[in-house]
Amino acid sequence: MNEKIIFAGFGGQGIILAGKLVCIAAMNEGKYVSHIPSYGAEMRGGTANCAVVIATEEIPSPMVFNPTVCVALNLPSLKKFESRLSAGGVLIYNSSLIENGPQRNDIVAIPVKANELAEQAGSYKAANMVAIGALLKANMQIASLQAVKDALSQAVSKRNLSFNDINKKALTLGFESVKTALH
Amino acid sequence: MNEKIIFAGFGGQGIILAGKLVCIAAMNEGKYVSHIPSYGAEMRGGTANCAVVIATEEIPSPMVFNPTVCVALNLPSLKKFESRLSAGGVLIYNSSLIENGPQRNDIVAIPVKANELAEQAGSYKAANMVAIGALLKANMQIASLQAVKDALSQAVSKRNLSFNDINKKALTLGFESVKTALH
Amino acid sequence: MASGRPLIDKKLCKGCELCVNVCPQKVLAMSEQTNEMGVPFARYDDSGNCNACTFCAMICPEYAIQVFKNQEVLNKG
Amino acid sequence: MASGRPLIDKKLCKGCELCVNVCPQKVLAMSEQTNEMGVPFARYDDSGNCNACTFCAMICPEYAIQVFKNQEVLNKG
Amino acid sequence: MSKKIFMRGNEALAEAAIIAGCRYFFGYPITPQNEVPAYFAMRLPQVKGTFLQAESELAAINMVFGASAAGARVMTSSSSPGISLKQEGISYLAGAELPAVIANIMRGGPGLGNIAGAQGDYFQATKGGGHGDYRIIVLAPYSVQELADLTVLAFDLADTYRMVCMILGDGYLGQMSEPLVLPKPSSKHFDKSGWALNGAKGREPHIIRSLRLNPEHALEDLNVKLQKKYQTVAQNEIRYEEYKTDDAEYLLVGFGICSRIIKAAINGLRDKGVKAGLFRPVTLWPYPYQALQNCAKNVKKVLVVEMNAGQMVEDVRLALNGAVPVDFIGRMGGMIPEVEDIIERIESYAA
Amino acid sequence: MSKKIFMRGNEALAEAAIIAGCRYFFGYPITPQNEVPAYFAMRLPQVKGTFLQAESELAAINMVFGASAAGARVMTSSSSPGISLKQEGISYLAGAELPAVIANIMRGGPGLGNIAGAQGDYFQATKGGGHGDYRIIVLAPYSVQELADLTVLAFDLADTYRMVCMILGDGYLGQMSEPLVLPKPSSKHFDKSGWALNGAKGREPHIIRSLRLNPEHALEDLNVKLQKKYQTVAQNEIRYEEYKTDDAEYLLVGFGICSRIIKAAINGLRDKGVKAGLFRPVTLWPYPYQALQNCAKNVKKVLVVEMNAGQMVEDVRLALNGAVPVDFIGRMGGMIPEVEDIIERIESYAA
Amino acid sequence: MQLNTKNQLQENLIFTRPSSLNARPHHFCPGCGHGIVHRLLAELIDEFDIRQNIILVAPVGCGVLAYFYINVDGCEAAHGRVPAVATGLKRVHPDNIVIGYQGDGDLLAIGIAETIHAANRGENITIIFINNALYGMTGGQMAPTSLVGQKTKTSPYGRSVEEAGYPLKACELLATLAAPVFIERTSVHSIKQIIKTKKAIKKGLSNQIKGKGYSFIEVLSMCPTGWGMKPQAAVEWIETHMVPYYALGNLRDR
Amino acid sequence: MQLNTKNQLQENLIFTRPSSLNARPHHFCPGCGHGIVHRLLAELIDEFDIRQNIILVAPVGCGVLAYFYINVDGCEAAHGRVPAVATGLKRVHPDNIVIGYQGDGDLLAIGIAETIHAANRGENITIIFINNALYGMTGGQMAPTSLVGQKTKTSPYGRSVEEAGYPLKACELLATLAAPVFIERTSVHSIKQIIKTKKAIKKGLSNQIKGKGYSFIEVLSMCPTGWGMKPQAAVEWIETHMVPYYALGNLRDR
Ligand SMILES: Cc1ncc(C[n+]2csc(CCOP(=O)(O)OP(=O)(O)O)c2C)c(N)n1
Ligand SMILES: Cc1ncc(C[n+]2csc(CCOP(=O)(O)OP(=O)(O)O)c2C)c(N)n1
Ligand code: SF4
Ligand code: SF4
Ligand code: SF4
Ligand code: SF4
Ligand code: SF4
Ligand code: SF4
Ligand SMILES: [Mg+2]
Ligand SMILES: [Mg+2]
Repeated sequence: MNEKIIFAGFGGQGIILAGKLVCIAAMNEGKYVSHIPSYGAEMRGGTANCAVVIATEEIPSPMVFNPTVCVALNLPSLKKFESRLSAGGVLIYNSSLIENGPQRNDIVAIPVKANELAEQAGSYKAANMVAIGALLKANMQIASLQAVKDALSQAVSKRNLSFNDINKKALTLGFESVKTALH
Repeated sequence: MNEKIIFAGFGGQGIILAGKLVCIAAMNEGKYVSHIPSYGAEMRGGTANCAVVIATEEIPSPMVFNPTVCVALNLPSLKKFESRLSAGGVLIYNSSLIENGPQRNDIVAIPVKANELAEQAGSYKAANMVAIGALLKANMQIASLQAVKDALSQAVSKRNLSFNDINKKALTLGFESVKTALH
Repeated sequence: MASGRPLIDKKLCKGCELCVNVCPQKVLAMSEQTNEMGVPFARYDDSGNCNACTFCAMICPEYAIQVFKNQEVLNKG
Repeated sequence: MASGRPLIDKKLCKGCELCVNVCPQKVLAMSEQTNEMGVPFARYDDSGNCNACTFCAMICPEYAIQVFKNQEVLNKG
Repeated sequence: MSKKIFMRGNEALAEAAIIAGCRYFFGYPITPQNEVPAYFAMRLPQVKGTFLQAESELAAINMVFGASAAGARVMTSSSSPGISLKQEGISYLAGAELPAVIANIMRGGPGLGNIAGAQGDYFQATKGGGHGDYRIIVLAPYSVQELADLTVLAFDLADTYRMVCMILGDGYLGQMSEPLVLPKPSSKHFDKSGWALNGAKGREPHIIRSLRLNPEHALEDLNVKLQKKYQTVAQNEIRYEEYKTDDAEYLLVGFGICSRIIKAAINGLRDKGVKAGLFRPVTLWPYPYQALQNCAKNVKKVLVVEMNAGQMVEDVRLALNGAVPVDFIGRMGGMIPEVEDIIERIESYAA
Repeated sequence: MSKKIFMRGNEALAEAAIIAGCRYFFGYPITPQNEVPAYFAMRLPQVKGTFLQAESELAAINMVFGASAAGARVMTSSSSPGISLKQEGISYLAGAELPAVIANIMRGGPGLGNIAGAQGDYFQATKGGGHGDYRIIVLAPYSVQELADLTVLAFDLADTYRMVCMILGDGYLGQMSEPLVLPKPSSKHFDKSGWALNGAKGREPHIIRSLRLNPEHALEDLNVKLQKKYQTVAQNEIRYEEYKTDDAEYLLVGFGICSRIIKAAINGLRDKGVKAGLFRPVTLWPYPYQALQNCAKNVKKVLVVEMNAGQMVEDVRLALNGAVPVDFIGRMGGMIPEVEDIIERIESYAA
Repeated sequence: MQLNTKNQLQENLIFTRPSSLNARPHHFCPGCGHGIVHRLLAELIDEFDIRQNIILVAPVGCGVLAYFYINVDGCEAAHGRVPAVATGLKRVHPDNIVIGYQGDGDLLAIGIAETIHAANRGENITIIFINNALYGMTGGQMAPTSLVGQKTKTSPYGRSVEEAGYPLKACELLATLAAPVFIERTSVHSIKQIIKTKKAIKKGLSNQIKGKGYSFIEVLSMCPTGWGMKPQAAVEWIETHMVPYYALGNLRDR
Repeated sequence: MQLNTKNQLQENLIFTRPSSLNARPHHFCPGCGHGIVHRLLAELIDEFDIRQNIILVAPVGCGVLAYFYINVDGCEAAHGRVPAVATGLKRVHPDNIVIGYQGDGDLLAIGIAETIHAANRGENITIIFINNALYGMTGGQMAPTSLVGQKTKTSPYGRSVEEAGYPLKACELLATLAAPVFIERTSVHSIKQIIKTKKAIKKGLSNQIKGKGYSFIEVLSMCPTGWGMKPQAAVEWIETHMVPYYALGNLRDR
């Protein structure tokens, strides 16, 4: 396995954390992982994304030009990365904010009502967790849901630890929202 | 002709000017000339010297490691350059300040009472001119006494032009103080 | 008292709420909806109570607000 | 009035004349001779009029001056 | 095996420095290395160290000068424009033979450029961006693990040779997180009592300086001494990695993050049956000229890949001295060479 | 022939700049170039120009940035440590494509070093002391006359290519006086109205900057443009001198003041019947690689002589690419290679 | 004037975007004070009708794109060097209006030498100084103006006087110099202060137009992102924390 | 005490070279104020008996060899960076007495940023500042402290306020900062002022010994060479030209 994943969304949607969380979970399960945030151009606001590689062998290049998986939490992100996704790739997108899904037919598009499910879990801020949940179901090789839940305490800063119950709920809701696992 | 001349003395004895004056005179007579001051080591006080080359052909190197002529206006200068003088070279030294002349036998040593003759010309400051005068007599190829006198107005800064009569007198006194021309 | 209305360009609004807080007439509020950037934008409540003081426009860092004032003009008709 | 004498190290003297000018007793002067550096150096006139005020030493930038003061000591003999 | 933690390059660099005994950090914010000072600001007070945000890069490098002269392990960190500002200070450190570690987490230039990772400062680091004849040791890590490991090494090298040792990374490496086994401190002890400043108690005064006025050749003497030292470093401290070079017909050369792209390309090429290998200098100065020459003995062609307009390629040419043709791929302004482009270029040689 | 005057290098530099139309000078004192600002301070007010002593080299180079952005002919001058401080600014000038002339009257380094002439900043000048991939044109005069002539040329080159052009001299050259025929101004006219700043009157605003954020490859585009420009310069602006190379068996290579020592040595060698010649690059960047290669075709050995630890010798090696053996003599710290040492070395080859 | 029943009401646009502002959204965070100051400056450029005479020198900091938003000739300066670049520009074009725009890291940390010397020379330029008590662009590090106890990325335990000294007061520092003709500190956290800010910048520009010399306007400005606050909280933080330390008002007006 | 005829006169050496001065002639020009300040500093080092505890940071300027003349641990600093180097030293060795010695070009031109920030941080160091109204070492160029109208190599027509502004007053500038505990301006052109200079430096050292913080002593100092005057004329020039502009006295003593 060598999954190249892009997480993308607004700054503030917890994109970087999402990537980090998945990495730690996979690392704890013995996989090779890497994570590079796109750290903006000394610019404030705008979109954020990070490139994550999860692999069973050493990772030569941590860069992700053509992701195999993309998690898009808002429309600009979807627009930016849809074309870059490799054929057969998986696109998980936040259908709470994105009305029209991707145009391409050679990819697997999975809409997730991330905002709604996050609210349901207890906070609209947990949309990133919902998306991760969906990702874990869509591709079961990346990491187990339990591993991700366990990794929360490592990934989240101390002052946000109190949100972890909500986060776990959101992860589960996202996981369950996807009907069939692809891998 | 390719004379490599070192002028040396205390800062304040007009060493740099002496070299410049000889250069301008020789230049005006159609010779090739170059002049490099030793510009101290971001240090105040101490000794000063400059390296002058006067030649009838283009000057490849303006540096003077082993001078053919040295004009030493004080003792430290004599000590410093005596050993460097090339064999057969000419050493003109200020016997007003230097009691014991050079040790070497393979050079031509010419003592000049530069301070006394300068006072005689009108100012102790003209010791450099006395030395030049002596130099011009010792080596008649460098430049003519007249050319040097003519060059004074080019070499000396405006506010010092009024000293030129004294300077000319000092040049003459120096010139006359040397009995026989060597070249 | 003067009257008028603010015109808010919701595309430019970044949802800072400064206009809402500065409005002396309390006629501005944040929309429930979000704009393209994903943020809730400021709305005029259309109450007619705007006094055209321009405070909202003056403090808006996004130049998202224009203000109209109802002014009397000589009826030359 | 106190008395004493300055001791000038002529090798260190750079001939600035500051000591000469500062001496309240006017007992310092520049020598006609020059030292190794070629400058005339300061000299005490040996008049015995030095009051050991140390001004000359205080202003000398070359640390060229030491000052002795004649002080009474109990004659224990 | 020690426990792996997941850490960002910049933070791994800072933590490794603390492990190495660095207790003084002077720096000035600049993207993409801001996590370095932030981490030190948080951690140094916990270990009784001093973090000081300087008023500028100039002040920072000169505070480093002072702390190093005082005998401390000290470092600073910056990114391209900030490193340019430190050049005078680096030359002074070199002239005064003071040990110090400097990290340059490079970004796109010239000028303000952008903040993406880049490798445009290779020349500046290896040939001397400051004035005069001096050298600094330059280490080019290519993973978070190596970044941490080389940081510990950097302090030892700096102290061993009383030299500046630079960690030359780039924005991608600094921002990247990877699993990391924290490095162990070296057991080496460095006695600085022979030269460091702490008040001339019961000994002759120590003077730290690069000024050399008298006699005439004092400065040349210093330079001769420095050059001898540099030769020793060049003999002892060369480091590099070879990857699948044994049977390679095409040798790729790259450093830092860029060599990971190259590895991916080599894997791709090998899959296609093309025998390609990687030579990766870890020390950019001293440069592994001899090792590279040996490694390239049997190859048909060398391809250098850099994230710049072609800088290390000059050292590759110097190493090979005309023996093997050298080609170059470079991307600039924070762009990253693409695996496919590398593969294509190598394939074009066979065609 | 025009009248010869006797002038010091530093002053000839300043007067030539004024002849070239330079009316703005921003600088900071440093030996051995102090006569440059002093001369400008005296002369510029006479020609309605502006001399401003900046508070530092940093301020000076950034004032140059401003004046150049305003469309003026402007220069600054300094010596080694001061030039190190200007590296960030030079990179910014390069990134913003602003023309400017910078003189580096080199002294002995590293660090404070001393104030004697030296050539230790060759790498800094030619490979880029600042960050990022950029180039500056580097001219290396070897006499007062050439210093003046190249200064006039420098302004034209800077304006032609919107680049920094550096005059790389050394303390000896700056301090040396020689007969000089004042150069003539060039008749070239440069229209800067397409980019210079003077208020967007009746036109779109001009922006002078090196920041490139969007789109992703904007900075790469800038760099590609810069690299193309540099190639053009390399094609058009190579300058060098050959001296007695026609039949030379031994080729000496040197630049600046050092090549005069070499000439003296060659004369000495020729007197002894040894066929030696000099190749003297006048442009250090672009470097005359091809010309040197051609020139060295039939020689037995190349000897590079520099007043540093061996910097240009790398470019010589790159030029010859292994075709001819290359030897090196260097003196450092303000010392000057001696004619006898050069002669001896060449004679040793024959032995 | 008496109300005249014959008159009728008409809607007039009394507040709109200044024409010298480019019609593009800017990159500032929600509630950022930079946006307000940009608008004020653009309004004044319109009012003085000097758009075609301006050269705007932008800093490295969140104001880095000022020339991208305001439709005038623009010049970048390296971090901290705005006053030097402005000096170069102004010396060549004394008739252009040269405006320097700087943040507190830019102006008081790395660039304090250039700031003091340009002010001391009395360069005929106008400097607008955005004091937001930290480095915004690089993600919220301590600035020379960060308040005592203020937590930032590089003062995670709060700015300590022992380690970092007291926050620097730019206006008070410059007021020790003889040359500046105008020095004032305002803010953009309230309507009253926004109006004062505009007036101060106006004075700074008119001074330059008249050739009077160096003008300096310090503006306290919200940085909700750097401060980790909602915009309204940032507004209040200026009132409760910054204003007490950075006294608002004019220090010089010649 | 009554004179006792039984007592006899004895010659006592009441003024001699301080032992912490190396027995070598220095490079200063005749009449240079640097030499006087060097001696005062050395005397105080003797008096405090702290020779073995000092780290002396020398500038680039005529004071560059201070550590060569005073027999203590010495450190070079790049031009203008004395305060930064001193900060690095002091942070590592808080128990050493770190003394910075700087000229006016060094401290107020290229190094003004480091000066202000070290002062503002209240670094526990002592700065001795030699104000000789120009750059001595480089041959007499205009300094930030050169007086209006003063002719130097780079102000051949006299310093003009329009071009170069008014001379900077270091003490007054630093006195706007909260942290410094001691700021005083003295001179070495008269015996009275030499005594005051010694007292001021003494206070600066004792402050540091007590851990009180930053002390700053500005000393007006003759530069006969740079000023193109005989030493005595230089002494008088300080009295007639410098003192009226640079008021002598204490600005802070906490
Ligand atoms: C030489 C250099 N050092 C550091 C930086 C990184 N840098 C960019 S902006 C900035 C500070 C911005 O803070 P400030 O001036 O207060 O402006 P703000 O963003 O707060 O408006 C820094 C340190 C740089 N670009 N160049
Ligand atoms: C970076 C740098 N710039 C310039 C110089 C040259 N320089 C040496 S000393 C000096 C100024 C000395 O003046 P000041 O600080 O007033 O000391 P003084 O000699 O008058 O005591 C300068 C500019 C230098 N060595 N390094
Ligand atoms: S103009 Fe005044 S009253 Fe009207 S909405 Fe704006 S702030 Fe409120
Ligand atoms: S002030 Fe402007 S940006 Fe903020 S909420 Fe109101 S309209 Fe939106
Ligand atoms: S001690 Fe006083 S009285 Fe005696 S020589 Fe010196 S200055 Fe004059
Ligand atoms: S003060 Fe010192 S140096 Fe000057 S003349 Fe007197 S003894 Fe000589
Ligand atoms: S970081 Fe602060 S100053 Fe910068 S744009 Fe955001 S709010 Fe404004
Ligand atoms: S130049 Fe001036 S400051 Fe320097 S040693 Fe000479 S008199 Fe003293
Ligand atoms: Mg700020
Ligand atoms: Mg001075």
